[in-house]
Parts: sequence; structure tokens; C-alpha cells
Amino acid sequence: MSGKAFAVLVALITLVTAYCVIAHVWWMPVDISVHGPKIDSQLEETVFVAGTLFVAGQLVLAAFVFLYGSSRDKPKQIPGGAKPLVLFAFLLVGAEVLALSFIGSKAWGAVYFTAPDPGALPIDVQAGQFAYYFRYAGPDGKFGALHPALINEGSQNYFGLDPEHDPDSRDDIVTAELAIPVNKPILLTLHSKDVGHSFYVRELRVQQDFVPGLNLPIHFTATQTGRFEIVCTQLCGLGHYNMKAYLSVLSQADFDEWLKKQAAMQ
Amino acid sequence: MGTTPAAVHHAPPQGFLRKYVFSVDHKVIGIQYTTLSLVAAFVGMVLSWAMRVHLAWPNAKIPLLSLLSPNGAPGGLMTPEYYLSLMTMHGTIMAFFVLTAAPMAGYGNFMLPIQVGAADMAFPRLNMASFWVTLVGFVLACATFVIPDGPPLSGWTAYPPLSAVGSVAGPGQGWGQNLWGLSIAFFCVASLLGALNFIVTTLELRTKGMTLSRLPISTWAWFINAWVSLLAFAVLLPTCLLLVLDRLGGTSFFIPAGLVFNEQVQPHAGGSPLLFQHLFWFFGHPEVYIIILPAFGIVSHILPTFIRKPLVGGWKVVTFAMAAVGTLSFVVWGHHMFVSGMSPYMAMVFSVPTLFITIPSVIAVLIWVFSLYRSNLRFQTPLLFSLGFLSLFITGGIGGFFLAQPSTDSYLHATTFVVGHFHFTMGLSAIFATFAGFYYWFPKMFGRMLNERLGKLHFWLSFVGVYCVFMTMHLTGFAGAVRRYSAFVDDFMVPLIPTNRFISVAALLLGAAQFIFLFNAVWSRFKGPKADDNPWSATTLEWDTTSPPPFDNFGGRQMTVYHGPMEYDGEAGVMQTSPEASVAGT
Amino acid sequence: MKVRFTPVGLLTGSIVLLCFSFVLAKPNHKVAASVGGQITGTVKLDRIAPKAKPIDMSKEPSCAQIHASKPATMESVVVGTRGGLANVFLYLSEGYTGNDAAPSQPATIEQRGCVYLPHVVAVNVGQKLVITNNDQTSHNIHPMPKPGGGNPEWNKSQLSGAAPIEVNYTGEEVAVPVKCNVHPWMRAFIAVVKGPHAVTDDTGAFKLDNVPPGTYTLTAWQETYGVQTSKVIVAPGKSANVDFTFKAK
Amino acid sequence: MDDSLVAATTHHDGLMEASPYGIDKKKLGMWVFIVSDACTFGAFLFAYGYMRVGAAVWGTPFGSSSIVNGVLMTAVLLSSSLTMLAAVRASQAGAKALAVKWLGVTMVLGTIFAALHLREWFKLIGEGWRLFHNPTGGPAQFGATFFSVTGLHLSHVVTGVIVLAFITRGYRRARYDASHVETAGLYWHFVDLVWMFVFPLMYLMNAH
Repeated sequence: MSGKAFAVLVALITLVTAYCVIAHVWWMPVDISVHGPKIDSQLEETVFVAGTLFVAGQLVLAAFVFLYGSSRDKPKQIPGGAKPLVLFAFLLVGAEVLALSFIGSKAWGAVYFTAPDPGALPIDVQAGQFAYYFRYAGPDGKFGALHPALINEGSQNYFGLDPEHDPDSRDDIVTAELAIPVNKPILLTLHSKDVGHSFYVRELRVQQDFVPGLNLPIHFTATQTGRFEIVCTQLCGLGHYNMKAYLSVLSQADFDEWLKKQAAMQ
Repeated sequence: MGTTPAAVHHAPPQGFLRKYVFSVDHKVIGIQYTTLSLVAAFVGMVLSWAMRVHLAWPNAKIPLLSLLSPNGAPGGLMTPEYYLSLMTMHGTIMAFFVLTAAPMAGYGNFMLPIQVGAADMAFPRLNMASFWVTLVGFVLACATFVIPDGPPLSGWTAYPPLSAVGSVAGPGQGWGQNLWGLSIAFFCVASLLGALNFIVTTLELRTKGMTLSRLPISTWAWFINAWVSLLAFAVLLPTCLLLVLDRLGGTSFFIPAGLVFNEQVQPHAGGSPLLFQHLFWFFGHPEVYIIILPAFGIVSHILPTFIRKPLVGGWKVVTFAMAAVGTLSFVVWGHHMFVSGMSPYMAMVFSVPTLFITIPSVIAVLIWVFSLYRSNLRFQTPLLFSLGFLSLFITGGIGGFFLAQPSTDSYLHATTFVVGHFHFTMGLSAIFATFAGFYYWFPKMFGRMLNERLGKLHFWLSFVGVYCVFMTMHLTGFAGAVRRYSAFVDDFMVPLIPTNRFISVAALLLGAAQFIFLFNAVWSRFKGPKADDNPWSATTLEWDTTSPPPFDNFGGRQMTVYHGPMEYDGEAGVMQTSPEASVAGT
Repeated sequence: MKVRFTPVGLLTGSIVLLCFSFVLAKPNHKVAASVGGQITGTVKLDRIAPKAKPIDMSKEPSCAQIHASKPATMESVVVGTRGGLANVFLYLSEGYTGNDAAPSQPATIEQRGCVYLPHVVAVNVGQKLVITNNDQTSHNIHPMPKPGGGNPEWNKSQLSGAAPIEVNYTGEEVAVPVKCNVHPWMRAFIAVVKGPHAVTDDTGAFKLDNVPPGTYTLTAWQETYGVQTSKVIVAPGKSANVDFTFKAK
Repeated sequence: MDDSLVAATTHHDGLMEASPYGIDKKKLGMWVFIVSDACTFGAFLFAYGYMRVGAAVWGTPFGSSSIVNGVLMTAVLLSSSLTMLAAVRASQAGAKALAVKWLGVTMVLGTIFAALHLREWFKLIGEGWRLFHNPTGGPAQFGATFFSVTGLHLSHVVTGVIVLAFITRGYRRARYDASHVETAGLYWHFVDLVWMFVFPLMYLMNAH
């Protein structure tokens, strides 16, 4: 009795789960990056590989429990004993694992082993409890040096720039929103002002931590215009859940327009 | 050398204190540990309740909370910082004081000496010390709830600088974090002493005929696990000390230069948060196996009894799988740091062994599942929970494929997918195995049977509940729901609120089901029917003595072992100590 | 311009002070008040206001909404049309000996549109300060007093619709900066003092009432330009006039 | 692997299976402790290396006097290992008085080592070195790592001396036997061995 109930329950759970995953009841949002499709296909690949193991595993378990739940015949081991099982594990799983790590490394490499395009638009990103600020180099194409001691949010000097003594920093454009031109390589440099944070844009398929003390570069190219959320995924304190900014992917023209407006507001 | 009789190397103590409180008897200590974990488990569960309620109904007022912390929950309305504190303490208490303590220190202490035919642990006083040190650690952890600063909010991983710079980083980073560091340090010391005791006992105190090849698989699991703990906790200990040094000694091991809080530049310089992450995860990943290996052992030990046949491949295959898992667990920690700015090449280096560690795990699973082939299942509660463990562990393991690869992890990292994954693999799998062990050994530990009906009810509700809660978390993870958020305010999170409510309701029911278990345990402890010496007709030494066992475990009998631990053939079963012929057809 | 000090003035001052010292010594403030004088004046900036920086609230749509028509600007320097300097806090930094009970009605800070209202809030020592959140989003309130000034540092979240936070300030301090870590642009100042005080609006005008006759140092504090002081003598029932002019750096 | 273990453990007379390593539980326990403690030291030294590699410049405060002092300490500790060895030998040979004498010498040497060590510490502290401060203006990590690593080792030495004192006392009163002395010796040699890593890493590499 219990046995059949258990078997049915497990089978049911397995099928419902499989359905939800295959039917994408909950799934990733549209992908707007050039490298994204590689990651998506890798995920689909993994869903296939792991999903098969999941369904197979659960159903075999359910089947055995169902079949022998009430059996009182003399027990027998499976023919061949443990050897085939071990062999199976090594060959099949090993093969899948190898496949995943190699295809996977391709996808990973495509994102992280490639050098940023020399013409990429550099943007400096600073995370702090609990907001992001973005810095564009301005006409001179040079970022001003940062002086932590000068950081003063009361006067909106979020980065700690020193316009009085540092010409490079005078034309730096600091914004609270990340706007980028579509179809143009972007090179972000992430640095944190205080604790660990993270830069997560689901549509870009990009997630990268801010590690205090390090300047971490990430580069990508957005393929669709629109407004997307940037959220923090690294526990950073009481405002963690509320730490976000917006990514605006604009046409080149709109972007230039936007940048002018921002420059005027400095 | 080593041939001195195991029999009473310390006389039965007199007086209540020596007998039940400051006892050096491994059985009492085992029960003390189990009780401690039980208390801790319910504390941790209530914390998760509060979190789930707040997540589903952010404006819900929880009056009791305002009593516990007027600051954290003014008027019962939970503040984000208090949510994070509850989350941190839930993780800490569950991971350390429940999952690490119960199946290893709890059952291991009680059963391992008996299973090898010894009268006690190798170092009884050390054993007592490790329990009391654990208790101190637990008290310190709980103390964070009552101090003004409140509990820490930097998660059970306590990443610096958040955890290292002190209150400038916000509420919960004051003395709460100091106590947290000390609490874990105490727990490390206790675990090290315990591991040492387990290893020596297994190797040195086996009774006549109990060769290594005849050890019950649970003993093997505890033995292997002791080695993993011995190395892992030996690294967590200094890590905690260095963290506390950064906080109280003004050092900068984990704090880089030029950090700015509230427009004040911090005095620290030269440290590296990544150093902490490396040290922590060098412990942290073995830790999840420290949690799951005893579960492996318990299930491998219980299954044969209730399917009335040995495991496929006997003791060797599973044991070697466990040993392989334990060894590999030390070379995979980097997969927690794929998005931490570690070199992407390092990420590849760590990804491969992480995927390969699935092989021994799969072998173990295959052994368990295929052992059911042509078996005689006996559907008593311990078996149900063992089967439940199998299902949960398979599911949890599958999630690993997604997180082991940097490419897919870069999307799923820090989503609820991760939360669902580790709750399946190490959280609930281990808990189910622990329940299996509880229903299986309760008669031996307390001399009374648990109520089967309640036990089964407890199983069905828990099993369904677990899937409703944590499988749903996997799915929302695909949608990108971020973990450790105290409210869903982001545009893409808002649509998930209904799903989230469902999870919360399921979680509350899942929690409620545990009270059935609590009632069953307490009631049966005093009113349950008396248990025979061997109620499950099992074959290992703990079933070859009275329930509960006498002070020296075997009443002065010299135990001699003739068989392996899995001598089952349908009805028939041969005690390890009986000279009869073997019946198992391995 | 400044108040002129004549021997006569000083003499009258001291005599007046003498006469009323025992009255002041009495706890009965009605008496002191009834005969108290007042200090009036205006605070100006020596040039037209620097361009106020607009605030980019894009991270908090619910607040950006509120300021959609006219973006909020930083309030570090706010100058009225006639050159009056707003958000200047004036108080008697020396010479005030009264110890009147703090007003029973609380001072308030309101968070609306991710801005603190008012920007500078005056609190008597021991007076209750009530902080309310009228935004759709949650804030955290984080006053940063000088260490050792007797005012504890604290940092609390206040969810949208949460109960007001009530605090007491016991140490005199001008002024405690307040920030919200979730919305870094938010900035307010809590000025904690004893006795009469005032905050200018953008006409720059101010008026300190019920000043017990006597000689005082009147201090004008502005978050960007610092402090200016001036000696002032208050005669019973009379009104002394003091003007300040801040120099923009 | 398991077959050899099985072979090593089956067919033994007596009431219990013999230790697969043929040693008693105290000794095995000490070995296990040493393995674990080595990991702890390893973590500390790893942190030190990480700090040092990460730092652009590094304080090298040790002049010849400190190095001489360090060499002296090393010599003392090494010779204490030899005297410990002598003590163990003597105790196993049943020469109780001799063993006690050697144990005494070992404790004295251990104490001298601690004294020399503290002298070094106070010298540095006098120069202004702290856990969090570097008087030469370099990174503060030197003080942090030096004091924590050597502090940990020093605490081991002091504990060792205390343990030896207990063992000696028990041994003289015949409460402990040669095996206890041997186990204590294991610990002592381990502490000595650790110093063989600490000395070059913390002293020689930081000499100017």
C-alpha cells in the first residue's frame, strides 16, 4: 500500500516538475546580449542531460518500490552485481560530464576568455551601500583619478573626484542610470566603494560580483533597445533587496542625446 | 598494544549530575547532542517561518517578533535588516548545530562504539568536552538575539568586508558578528575533538572479529566523515579567528584599502576579501559533504534491514564511493566563487572536478536504487524516510549540474535555484536521513517504540511539503528570482509574488508537520510501548544488546564478530555475532 | 552689518542681566518669557546662487514620478529670489543659561519623494523627534552624530507605511547629518540645541522669540559655508537685529 | 588497499582487533591531532603567503640581531627535540630517573625558547610594530601575520611545556608510563617541526 502510494507520488512529482521545466512555466527572460545565446543553449543542453537523469532516476526508484513493495519472494541481486552499475556511472555520467565541461567551457570562454573590443565604450561602475553610480569619461576620453577621502554624497561627489586639481575628472559624467548604445561593445569596470556587491542583469545573462579592492572588467554587447533592471545579488546589508539601477539600451542617436543632457546636469 | 579489553575502562558513575549531565558515557553524550540538535532545529525552523511569512505578506505584523526584538521588528513589522539577521541565524544554526551535529555527533556518538563492539569512545572525557564546547557555541549563537546590536546579517558565509568592518557597515554588524565568529570557532574546536575521537575509536576499539571489512557502513561513513571534518574544521577555525582579529584586533586580513562608509575612509588597508572566500569555501564545500556523508551511512545502514537483502556490491562499493566523495570535496571549493572575480581559467579548473564528483555520488545512488530490485520492502517509517532521502538526493544532485558550470552558474548564481538546490542536496536529504535514523534507533536509545501511524503521517506531509517548497524555488530561480531579498520590489520579482506566497504556505505546513514528529518523540519517550532488543530484526551489534544498552553497552559480554553487517535473506537475517553460516547472497 | 558695542550698552546689558538673573533662576519661565526680547535679522549670500544640481532618482521610479514635472535638486545651497540664504540654522551658542523644559510637541522629519522635509530640523535637547515615511518605497534613516557628542549613531530601515520612528536627542550638536543609504542623495540635518533658535527660509529672514534679556553669541550655521557668529545684546521686550552675509567659496 | 587493512587486522588473538598501525590509541590520537593542527598552521601560513604576494612592498624589520636571536631560538628548540628523544628512549628502557631528567631539560629548553621569543616580540613592539601598524610605513600585514603566526606557535610551545610538566609528574608517580612520554614527545617534535617552517618564512624572508 505505502509502496504503491510512494511510487505514484514520486512519479507524479517527477512529471509535474518535468512539465514545468519543459513548458518554461518559469523561465529566463528574453536575451538581449551577443554572448547570451551560448549560455542559453548551454542551459538547455544541461536541462536535457540533467533532466534525463532526473526523470530516469526518479522513475526507476518509483518502479522498484512499486514492483517489490509487497514482494516476499526470495530476494535476488541484479544480474552482474555492482560492476555494471559502476561501469554505467563511469561511462555514461562521465561522458555527459565531459561533454558538459567541454561545451560549457566553450560558452564560458566565449564570455570571459575573449578580450574586449578595442573600440568598446568604457564605463566605470561604482557600487556602494545601496546604490550604483556610473561614470562616463567625457570628451577627453580620460577618467579622473578617484580619491576616497573626497567622496561626499551630500554634494553628489559619489566617486570622490577632485575637479579642482584633476583636469581629467572635470568632464567626467556621473549618472545614476546606465545608458548604453545598442549593438556597441561595452566595457564595464566594476569597483566597490564599501562591501561586496554584484552586477546582475538577467536579460544580458551577466552576473559579476564587485569585490572591494579589485577593479573587475566585464564586456558585452546589447542587441535590443529597452529598459532593464540591474540588481545586486551579493548580500551587502540592510538595503540589499532594494539596491538596483536601470540599464537603458538606446539607439546611438538617443544615447548621444542622453549623454549630452547628463553632461549639462553635472 | 591495543589488546586491552574494551570492557568498562571507567566505572558507572553515581549521582544525577555525573550520570545525566556531565556524563562521559558516549550514549548520554549522543542523546545530549541529539537533543541539542532537536532544539536547534526547531529554533531554526521558527526563524524560517518568520522569514517566509514576511516574504509572502511583507506588511504582516508578527507580534511575537516585536517582543523578541523591538528594534528589528517595531510593532511586529519586520525590518529588512532583521530579515537578514533571521536568515543568517537560520543558516548558521541549521548548517552547524543541526545538520553537522545530529547525524554525526548525535547518532555517531551513541552508535559507533556499540557498532564496533566497544564499551565507550576512545577518549570519553574528550567526548564530554566536545559536547559542552558545542553547547557553548550554540549559546553564543543564540545570545546574538538578545544583545542590543542584534544578530549578524552577513549570511552564514559571513563575507567580509561586510562582516569585518564592524557597525559602520550597518545594523547587525556589531557584537552580533563577534559572537557569531566566536560561536563558530567554538563549534570548530568541538568538531575537531569529536572527529579525533571517532577516528581513533573506529581504528582502535573494534572488538574481536570486527575487521574493517565487517564494519557497518554507517560506521564507515562516520569514520570517513571524521577525516573530512578533521581537515575542514581545522581550516575554518583559523578563518574565524582571523575574522575576529580584523574586527577586534584592528588587523586587515580581509579588508582592502580605501573603503568608504558614511563618507569616512576606513583605517584598514592591504587585506583581501577573496582570501576569506578561499579559506571559507575550502571548509565550506567539504562541509556540505560533512553533512551528507553520515546521511549516506545511515541510509546504507537502514536500507538492507528493511529490504531484507544486502546492498549491491556489499560494503565496498558504497564505502569507496563515500571515500571518493570525501576526497574530491577538497578540490572543488572554487565553484562557489565563479562570479567572485576569480580568474576565469581557475573557474574552469574548479568546474571539472565539481562535475566529476557526481560520479561517486551517482554510484552510491545507483547502488541504493538497484538494491531495491527483487527485494522485500518493509514499509516502516525508517524505510519511508530512507526512500524519501533517495528521491530528494537525486533531485538535489541534478541541480548540481547547473551550478557546477560557470556558464550556467553565471545566470543562476545567487538565485533561488541555489537555495532550492542546497536545501535538497544537503538540507532536506540530510534531515530525512536523520529522521530515518531517529525512527530506526529511537527504540535502542530510549527503549520505547515510536508511533508508526504518526511517523508515516509525518513522512507523507514532509515529503510533499519539501517538493512544494524547494522544487518551486528551483523554478523561480530559472526566472531569475534573487535570493536573500527581504521583499520583492524589482519589476521582474513582483510577478513572482503569488508563487512566493505558495512557497510560504507550503513552508508553513511543512513546518507544522514537524510538530507531529515532536509530539511523537516526546509522547513515545514516556508512553510508547516498550521496545524489544531487536525490533527490526537487524543484524548489527547495537541490536545485540538491551534497549537501551547497559552502561558498558554489552553487560560485560565479550562480543565476537563472525559476519559482515548485511546478512539478510528475506525473513532470515544473521547477527554479526552469531557463529551460524552466512545467508547473504552478495 | 554688525551690532555696535557701547559702554552704555554693555552697562545696561549687565544691569538688566543682574536684575533678571534671579527671575531667570526661577523655574517659572512665563516670567522670563513675558519680559524676553527677540532677535531678528536676515541671512544673505554675497552672490547669486550657484546652479543647484538636479537629482537623478531613476533608481527609485516611485519617487522620480513625484518630481517628474520639476526634478528635485540638492539643497546644500538654497538661495531665494532676493538673495536670502535658506536652511541657515541660528542659535545662541554662548550666554544662554536658561534650562526650559523641551517643548512637548515633537519636531518632525518627513520622507516624501525621497527627500527629507524639512532639510534642516531644529530640536531642543530632550525634545522628541518623529520621523515618518510617506513614500511608496522603504528608506533607512541613518543619522551620523559626532562620536562622543552624547548622541548615539543608529541606522534603521523604515518600510513604506511603517510606524513613525521616534527618537530623543540629548547632546547639543549642530548639526547631525542624516542620510539614507538606499537613496544616497537624501540629506537632512538635525540641529540639537538649548533655548531659542530659528531656521531661515529662502527669504533669509529669521526671528528668535522669548530671548531672556542678556548678552549672547548668536551663531549662524550653514551646511556648506560653515558658521558665522556675532555678539548680541537683548533688552527686555526689545528686538535686536542681526544680519549675516555668507561668502560663497 | 582494504585487503591489506583486512589482512592487518584479522586473526588476532586477544579480545579486540589490533590497531591497523599497531599503535595504542593515545599515540594514534596524537597523530590525528597533529594532522589537524598542521592544517590549522597551514591555513595561517597560506594567509601569510596570500598577504605577502598581494602586497607591493613588505616590511622587513629583522636586522642581524633578530636573526641571531632567531637562530638561537631554533637551536634551542632543535636541541630540545633531541633531549625529548633521549627522554623517550630512557623511559622505554625503564630508566625512570634519567627520563625525568631529560624531560626536565626539555622543559627548561622550551621555557628558554619562549623567553627568547617574547624578547623578540617586545623588541618589535618597542619599535612600534603592532597587529595593525607598521612603523616603517609599509603594509600593516607584516605585524598582523607575524604576531598571529608566531603567537600561535608560541602558544603551542607553552602548552607543550605545561603538558610535559603534567606528564613528568604523572610519570614519576607511576600514573603514566613510557607510552605517555612517547605521545608527549610526538607533540613536542611536531611543534619543533612547525618552527622549521615558521622560522624561514617569518624571519629569514623578512630580514633586510
